[in-house]
Amino acid sequence: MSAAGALGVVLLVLAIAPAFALHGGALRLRVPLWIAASGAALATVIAVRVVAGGSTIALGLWSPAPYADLALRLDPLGAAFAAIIGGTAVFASVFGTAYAHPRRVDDAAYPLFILAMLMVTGAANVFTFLVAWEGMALTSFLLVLGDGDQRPRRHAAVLYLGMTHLATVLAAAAFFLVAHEAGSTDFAKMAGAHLSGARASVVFVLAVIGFGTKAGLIPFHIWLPRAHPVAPSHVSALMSGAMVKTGIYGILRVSFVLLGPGEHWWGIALIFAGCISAILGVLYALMEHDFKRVLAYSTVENVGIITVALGAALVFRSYGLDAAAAAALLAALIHAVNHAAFKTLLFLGAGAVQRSAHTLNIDRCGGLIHAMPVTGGAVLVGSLAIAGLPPLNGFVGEWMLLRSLVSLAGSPVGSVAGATAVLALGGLALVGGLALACFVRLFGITFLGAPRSDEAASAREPHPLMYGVLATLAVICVAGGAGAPALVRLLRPVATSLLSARGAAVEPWHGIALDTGGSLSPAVIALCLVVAAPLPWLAIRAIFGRTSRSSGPVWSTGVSFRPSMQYTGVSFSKPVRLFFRRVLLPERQVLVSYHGTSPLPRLVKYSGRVPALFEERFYLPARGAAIWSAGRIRLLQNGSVQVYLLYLMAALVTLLVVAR
Amino acid sequence: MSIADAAMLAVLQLGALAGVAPLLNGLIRKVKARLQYRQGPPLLQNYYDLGKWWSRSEQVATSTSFVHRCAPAGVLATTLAATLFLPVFSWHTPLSSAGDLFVVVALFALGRALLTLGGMDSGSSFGQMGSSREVAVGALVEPILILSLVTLAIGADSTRLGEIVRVAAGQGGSAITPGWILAAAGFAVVLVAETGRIPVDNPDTHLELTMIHEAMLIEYSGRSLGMLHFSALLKQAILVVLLANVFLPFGLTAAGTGGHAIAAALVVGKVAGVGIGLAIVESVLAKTRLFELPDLLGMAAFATLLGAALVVLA
Amino acid sequence: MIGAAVLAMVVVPVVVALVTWAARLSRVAGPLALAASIVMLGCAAFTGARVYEDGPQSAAGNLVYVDSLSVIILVLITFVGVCAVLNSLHYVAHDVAHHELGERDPARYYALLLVFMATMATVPVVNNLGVMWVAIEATTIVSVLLVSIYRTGPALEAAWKYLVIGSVGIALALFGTMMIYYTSSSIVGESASALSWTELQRLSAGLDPRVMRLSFIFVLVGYGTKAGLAPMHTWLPDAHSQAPSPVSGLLSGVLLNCALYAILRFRIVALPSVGAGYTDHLLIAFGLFSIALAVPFLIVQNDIKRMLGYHSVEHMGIIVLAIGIGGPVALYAAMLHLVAHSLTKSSLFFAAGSIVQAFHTRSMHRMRGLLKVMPIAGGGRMVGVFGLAGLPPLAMFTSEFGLVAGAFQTGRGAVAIVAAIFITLAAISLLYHSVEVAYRQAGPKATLHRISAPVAVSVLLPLAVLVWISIAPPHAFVASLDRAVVVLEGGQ
Amino acid sequence: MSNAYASSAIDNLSVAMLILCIGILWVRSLGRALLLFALQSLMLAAAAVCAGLAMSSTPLLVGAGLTAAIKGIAAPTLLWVVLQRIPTTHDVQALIGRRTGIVVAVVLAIVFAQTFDGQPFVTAIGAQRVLATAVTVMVIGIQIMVTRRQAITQALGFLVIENGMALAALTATYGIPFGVELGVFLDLLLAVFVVFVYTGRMHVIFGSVDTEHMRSLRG
Repeated sequence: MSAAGALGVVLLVLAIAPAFALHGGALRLRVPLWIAASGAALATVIAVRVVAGGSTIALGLWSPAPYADLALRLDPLGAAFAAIIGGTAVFASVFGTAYAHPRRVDDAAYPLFILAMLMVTGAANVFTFLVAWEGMALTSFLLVLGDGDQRPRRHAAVLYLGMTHLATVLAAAAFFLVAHEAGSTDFAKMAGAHLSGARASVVFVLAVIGFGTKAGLIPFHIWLPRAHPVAPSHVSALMSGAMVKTGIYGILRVSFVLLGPGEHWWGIALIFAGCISAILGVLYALMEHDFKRVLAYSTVENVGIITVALGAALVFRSYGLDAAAAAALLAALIHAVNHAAFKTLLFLGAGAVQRSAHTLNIDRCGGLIHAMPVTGGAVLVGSLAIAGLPPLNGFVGEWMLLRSLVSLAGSPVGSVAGATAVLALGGLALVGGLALACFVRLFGITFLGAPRSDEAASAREPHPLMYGVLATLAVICVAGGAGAPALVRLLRPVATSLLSARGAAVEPWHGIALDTGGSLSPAVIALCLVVAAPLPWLAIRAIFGRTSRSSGPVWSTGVSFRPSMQYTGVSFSKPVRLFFRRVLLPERQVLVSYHGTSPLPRLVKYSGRVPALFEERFYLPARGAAIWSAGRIRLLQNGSVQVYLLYLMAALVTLLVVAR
Repeated sequence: MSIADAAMLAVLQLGALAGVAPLLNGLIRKVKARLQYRQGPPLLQNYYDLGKWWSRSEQVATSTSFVHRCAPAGVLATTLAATLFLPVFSWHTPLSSAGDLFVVVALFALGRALLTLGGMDSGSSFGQMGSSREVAVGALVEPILILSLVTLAIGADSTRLGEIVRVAAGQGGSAITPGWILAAAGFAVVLVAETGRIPVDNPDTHLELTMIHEAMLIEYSGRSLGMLHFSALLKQAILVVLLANVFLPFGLTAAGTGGHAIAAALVVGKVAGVGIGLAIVESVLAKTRLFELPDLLGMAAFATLLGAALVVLA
Repeated sequence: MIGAAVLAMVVVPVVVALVTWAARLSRVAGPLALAASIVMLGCAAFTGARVYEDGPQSAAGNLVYVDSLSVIILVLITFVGVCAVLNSLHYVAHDVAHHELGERDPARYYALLLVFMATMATVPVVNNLGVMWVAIEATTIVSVLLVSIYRTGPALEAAWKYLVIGSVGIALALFGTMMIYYTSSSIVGESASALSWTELQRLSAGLDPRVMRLSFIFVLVGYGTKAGLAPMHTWLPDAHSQAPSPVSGLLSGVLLNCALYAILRFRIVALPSVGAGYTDHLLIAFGLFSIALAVPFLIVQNDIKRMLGYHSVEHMGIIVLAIGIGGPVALYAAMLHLVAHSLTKSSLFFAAGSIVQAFHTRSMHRMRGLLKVMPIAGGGRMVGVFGLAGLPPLAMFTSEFGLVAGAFQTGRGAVAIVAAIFITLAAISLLYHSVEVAYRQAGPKATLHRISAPVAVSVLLPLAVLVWISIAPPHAFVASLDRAVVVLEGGQ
Repeated sequence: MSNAYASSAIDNLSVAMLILCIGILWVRSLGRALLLFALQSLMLAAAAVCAGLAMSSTPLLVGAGLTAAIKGIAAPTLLWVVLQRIPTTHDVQALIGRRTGIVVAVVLAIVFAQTFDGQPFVTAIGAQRVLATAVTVMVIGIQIMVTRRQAITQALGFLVIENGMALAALTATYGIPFGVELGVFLDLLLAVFVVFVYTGRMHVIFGSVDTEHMRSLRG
């Protein structure tokens, strides 16, 4: 069966899955989710074969109108992202079968959501891309909306769909500008357009804003931290792990395939945008106390990191250094794949926590690792991976990016680009440190210490299928670290298809050698750690003999220990909040009430808040202005027939005078 | 360099650093005591402490999990692994093509993560306070550390520490550029912050509210406490050696030219010098308040940024 | 044969109307009207099939002329008409039961409804511009009477404004028609054919461009009033919110199309003599202005039917903009949008009718938990809302895509993008209001409100056809749209 | 009757109609306004007769007769009866001052005269400015509707618009084909009839025919 046929089978499987949601029995057995999982698995296999082979599959579907036909064309770039989407979807769906409550609309929309995302990466022309893009927005809107009885959930869903809809207009404008130049709306023909000068820059800016909104770049990110926490965890995992990558795919498709090498400032702008998104993303993540909002802001951070890599690749390409550009592009792709792995793990972990501890507020959790050792272990691996620490897969992408930035600073790319590279290095290092703080806090407060509420105390291990998926993802994160060179070899054809340069070579003892210089062997590092961990303990035992280990109460200055004495998420992030107070502008209120004249306070009430700057300083005033002006314009319809006739006469007279 | 040479060099480096680390700390404490006109503990006091801790039995809090128990082994493992990527006696490092300066920094970060998680696991408010401050300070220190090393890396056009030292040694006197000076200043601040020395944290006190590094070890006892202290000493030794070799590269030779003995002596001399410098700095300065730290570390960060920019623009 | 079909299509409803009105058959008026409307649909389908096979048909001495453009409008009128009558069966019975309508009113209501459909059906089939004007004026008068059937203050006010503004607008249109007649009669001589647009189209190159420009202005302002283009749209939200919902479904769904049909005919006639640039700029201006002006009224709207009314203004603006942009892609998109809008809007109004009757209020703030209280009407409404907001896979997305694609092809990309942004803002406000109404938690005493079968059919049938033409349009539909595009470009 | 004489007669009659129109704007009481309207309709009928005789086309003459009968006599008297029956003030209740009304009317006349001048607008029988005046009469009709508060005056304004249109139809061309003209006439009659019915119903529901009560539908 040809690859195109297999792709057709995938589309068919995912398309008919919603039919099973209508049947009550099938709904209870979660059949739509299982079909979605199998369809996604098949899609991943096809995509991986396309990327590895560097080939292209084309599959024409039908055409709803003469000027608009649905057709797919999966090239290595699209296939790489299709593989990410497929892989994430497999795990999210399997987890969803145990986690999600059966609801008819959700189970019907879920497979279509995966189908739409796969079609975005496989679209052959502008129409298919926009249909898939809007379809993805609509289906995820329905999933975020769910039964929609709480107000924040409805507002988050409508805000999300509204922003995506507006962004699509900009993205469509970018596509059409190129299509107008190339004379056809087919991506293959548009690739040859290679606009230049101001028009190309306009297309680039439109594409970055349009696709950046879906990717979650600051300042277009405000829908992300509101939509993810309200969506069910397996949907949030899919949105953060896969859907956000379609935004990155869009920027890649426009800047690398449709446009020529372009200006130098494109890459630099992307690097700055990425840096700002990364730093602010992780800072806001540190200030949140809802498990999934932390993960949502960390998605903004990781998208920022990927955008910095894209920016570096664009700067290299604009100076003609295609080998280095390929290396930076590989860094972006590798980090995208790794992010999909550990972000899915963490979101599904959040789902497990929600199911067993019935709360996502980390200040009410604590000590969950005793009740949920497997989930705790998996989330620990996920947290260390997302903080970019060595033996795990998060480190590989960050290392390749940092190494590319060092070579960008060193190579002959003009002073502005060099200075930007240095700033980006400093920024990303800061982001690395803050990410470590954020995820130590998230894992530590939620899983370690003593349980802070009776729900946390009564927590128990979730459904075996759920922690089975989590364990598998944890293994993937570890394997992704040591096995990174295999991933590099797999993704290399994408770089060669875009930039005709390999980007990185695979060294003999399983290491990665970047074309920009510098080499890394995650396997050797992992080996060193594995060997060095037990060695000293055994040596000391051999020399000083065995010692016993007894247990006793925690030391709390002589008073008997109570869980409320522990740090909470808010207090844990206080030092960072004070260090970055000029950026976060925290608000703080302490009310102290006394007993009559005695100096001892009767009650101390603390309330603090870190305002969401972009929302409160830009979006809410804009919305207010829109509603106010709408109210003013509404006075035009003031009810009097005379005024209405005046409008009619005015229209007639102006036309007679103007258009005579 | 064949596998055998690398293995021999690795064992040599590991043994030397592990052996010297407690002595270096003893030297620093002896000099500090002398500056404060008091006798001070004997040079080998650290060895006695380690021996005492390693032979003692442990007491563990009831609410701890495997994270608390495995953290010490993990932290020590990261520090030991870091020694394999450093140029100690010559500009050859045992695993030069496996990792570079980013790997060393990342290993330190992994160590910090495991240590903070271990500190938080017991649930004691001191452990969590120490962890919260450690990660906050760590977040500010990491950019300075990376930028200072990258300043030299850009000059040497490679991020392998061995390469950086070789190029710097090759340049001899001309290596002292404004960029190098700012990077060295930045690295010095990092050295003080990472080893918990006076302006950032006070290593000698046990006053819970002021300490950062010690607070995380408060729940540990016996063998685990010994391992954590040993990894702290080893880390301090690594950083001092890094400062000595990367920023004062003269005296290092290519391996195998018979100059091992001279090179070793020179390195020990430089390390002792830096140790004494540290002791002097500690005695002279007072501890800054935790929330004044951003200004100190911010200034260091700006210095290294300026240094890196100078190297790029030049 | 065509003459007979057309004649039957017009005469049968009028006769049935007269009978029901004269004999006061209130109880049986509904089924009779349904039968008459089905007959009309049959005739329209028959005419459509003949035109599809053998091309444009003319009959009765060239007084009747039906080509693919008029067939689309005709079939839409009759189809939506059948759904409207289906919806009225329950709607009127409910209002009579709640004493909002008198005992004898149903007879009058169905009679007027049938006459209204008959007059609308004559507009697309008539070749003579004068007779077309008379038909459109008749539709105005009959629909005014239908709007004011409730005899309440606001209904009367809405009807009065509709009549006054509509009649003034149509008077201007007549003046425009006469100016065309004047220039054509000086060439053809005084005869009925001087006003038949097939003749006019043939010799329009010879018509005096200055007169044609002025007449096109008068026609555009006149019939634009009837089509609800801004700034002459002011009567539309009032009329649509006060009329009974089946009537507003007809008003919004198909009456606006008739007025638009008239503008299209005049555009075809005026094209050769005044040149495409002139008419296009006018249409783009009106289209863009209508879309832009509708947005503020949609953002702060609270009345469910007024919101749908303003959406009609916006979507008529989109169609006129697409026609103005021109080129085969944009024209196809305009026709597709016209069909999709009629189906979606009428279904939404029929659903809104039963929703308003269930919640006893038109204010969206007081409607809660629509999906739980009325699953069929609520679900149908949500599908309609997604269609109206231009979300795939429904046809409005394909047509808006065609609008933007066509605009870029003819170098008018900027106009399309500005319009797209306004359309998106309108879509967002529509989604916001609809999601609030559909998903807000229903009150404790909210009970499941069953709607009768005919109402369900009237809501779901148009949506089913919409989904059919969106996802897998039959060849006949695509071919007739293509032929309509050829007609719009001045061909045969 | 020769074409030259008929065209000059039509021109003069159309100018007279325009002046009567401005008179309606000027006069204060409704009664006198109705009288002026009746006069205007009769002049329209006269113009139609001239055109009919000049082109000796019987439909034109029948049209003239109809105009005189219905618009000249029947409509004004019907409006007068409605006015008597409904206890409303006879004051015209204009929204803008009389003088500004006249200034606006004159400006409109100039604008339309300028728009519709030139060769292509000479009527078949040579009348120079009849088309311009016809449009102006229509626009002033709209102005009457816009600047008066009373529903009855709006009906009057509507009738004036029809007069303007009929003037353009009857004289500018050979008269639109009889079938069409009959249809137009019928529709206008229906419209006027519905206006009368609604004025009555308005009085029942709102107690007065002042359109101020009809401003509840807003936004």
